[in-house]
Amino acid sequence: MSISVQEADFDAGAEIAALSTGRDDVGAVASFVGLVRADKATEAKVSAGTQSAGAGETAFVAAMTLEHYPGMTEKALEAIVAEARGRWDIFGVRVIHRVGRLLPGDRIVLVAVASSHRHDAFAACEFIMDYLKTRAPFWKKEETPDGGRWVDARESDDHAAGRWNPAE
Amino acid sequence: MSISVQEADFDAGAEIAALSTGRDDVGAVASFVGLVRADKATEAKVSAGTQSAGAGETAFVAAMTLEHYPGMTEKALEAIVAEARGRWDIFGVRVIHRVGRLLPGDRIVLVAVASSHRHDAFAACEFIMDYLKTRAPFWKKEETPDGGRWVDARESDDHAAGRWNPAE
Amino acid sequence: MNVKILFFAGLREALGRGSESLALPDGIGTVGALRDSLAARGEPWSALATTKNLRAAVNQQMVGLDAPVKPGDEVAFFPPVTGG
Amino acid sequence: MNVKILFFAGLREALGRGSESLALPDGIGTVGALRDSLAARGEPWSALATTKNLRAAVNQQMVGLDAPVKPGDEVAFFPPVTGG
Repeated sequence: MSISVQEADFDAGAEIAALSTGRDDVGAVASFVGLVRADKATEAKVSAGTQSAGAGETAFVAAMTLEHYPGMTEKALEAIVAEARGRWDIFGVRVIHRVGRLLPGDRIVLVAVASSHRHDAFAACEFIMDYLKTRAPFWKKEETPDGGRWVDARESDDHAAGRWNPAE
Repeated sequence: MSISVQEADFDAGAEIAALSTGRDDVGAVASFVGLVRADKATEAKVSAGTQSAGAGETAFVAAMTLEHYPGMTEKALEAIVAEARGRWDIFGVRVIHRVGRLLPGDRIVLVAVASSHRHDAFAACEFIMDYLKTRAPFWKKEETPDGGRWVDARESDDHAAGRWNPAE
Repeated sequence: MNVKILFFAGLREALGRGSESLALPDGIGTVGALRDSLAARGEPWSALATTKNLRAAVNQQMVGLDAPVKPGDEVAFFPPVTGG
Repeated sequence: MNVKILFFAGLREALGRGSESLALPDGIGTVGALRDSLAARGEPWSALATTKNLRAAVNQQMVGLDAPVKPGDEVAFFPPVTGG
């Protein structure tokens, strides 16, 4: 099974190893692990020059809950992987996305791609992440000392996904 | 220790996990594992349209020996990692490159990069691999049914490294 | 056949419900028209009109607001996605 | 002080040795000139002239053939690298 949406944590090393086990044509496995950051809610302030610090800073992320659209999520991820397979010469692909409540430092997502060559593996892995960020129905709600807060989609993610289709 | 040149195998999952353990500011870990392919020696023929097959095909890679330049290898890898740190906003970096005799399916190299954001992690990881391929003193010798054969450097690797310096 | 409508994330919370089932009103043939007819119910349904960059899916495929809707479809409304 | 010269990979095999130590000959001040003086010894040393895209390092830094060499340096000659 190449796609999983689950509450449980995953073992990135075992998943990466599984993509080349028993075959001798895999020369490259590129992978990505996304994790919960404690400082995400402070991002806007930090980038505006106000470093998070001190007792007055309340934008600390204590936890995060991931909601998804059961049924559509899997279909969307499958479509993204199929699109990657059409664009690059890749073998196995593994996508795991966790849902439910996660704490800072917890793993959220794994994308791992095996290929003969590193360029295809890297490109497909980054493509899948960019598309997942903009096309797979997951939503993050952060718990901060100020209360719950749905994460806003970032324009930079739209740009990241858009660069794979320069003609669009 | 961020750089290792060693005969022993490595545990990619443990290395990836170590880059975010005990901290809550790592949002992204991009990584790459390179492996020994059995079909490498056939590449030129395959790309010329002659698929490897049958009893007459002798370009099968039975094993590979990796030679390096002790002392310089570590310095070269450290310089590459330092260059990546100057270009992207990254935290931990882990590079492991194996030397000695390896068999098809064996892991050769691991590059893993932690960052707040996935773009920096992906870019730095791919940059380090591209530079490692052209600037770190390792040499591969393949064992094939025809005898030993030093692997030729590929022009595509020079191009891959060159794209990080469009002005050059 | 009714249309099944799903809401997610902040929109689900604003509406106080995750789903709704209704007979497709006469003259409503697109996702956008369905959205407008729901939003016209007043509070809290106006969140369907005010959610920034509202996204929609029909039968679990992301679509634009001009996509057709017919009886029996599963229609979903949600904010831009933020996984990964 | 001698210059220590190292050879790697196919070049090491062609020369039948991994290293050489010699007093820097008079008038030899660059990596390229050192390479030429060694290659001029005849077989098997001409491999230093025939190795395609020969690379060099001085004191474990990759350099061009015009780089200076002085007594006490560690000079290495090798084919283009193929790790990773």
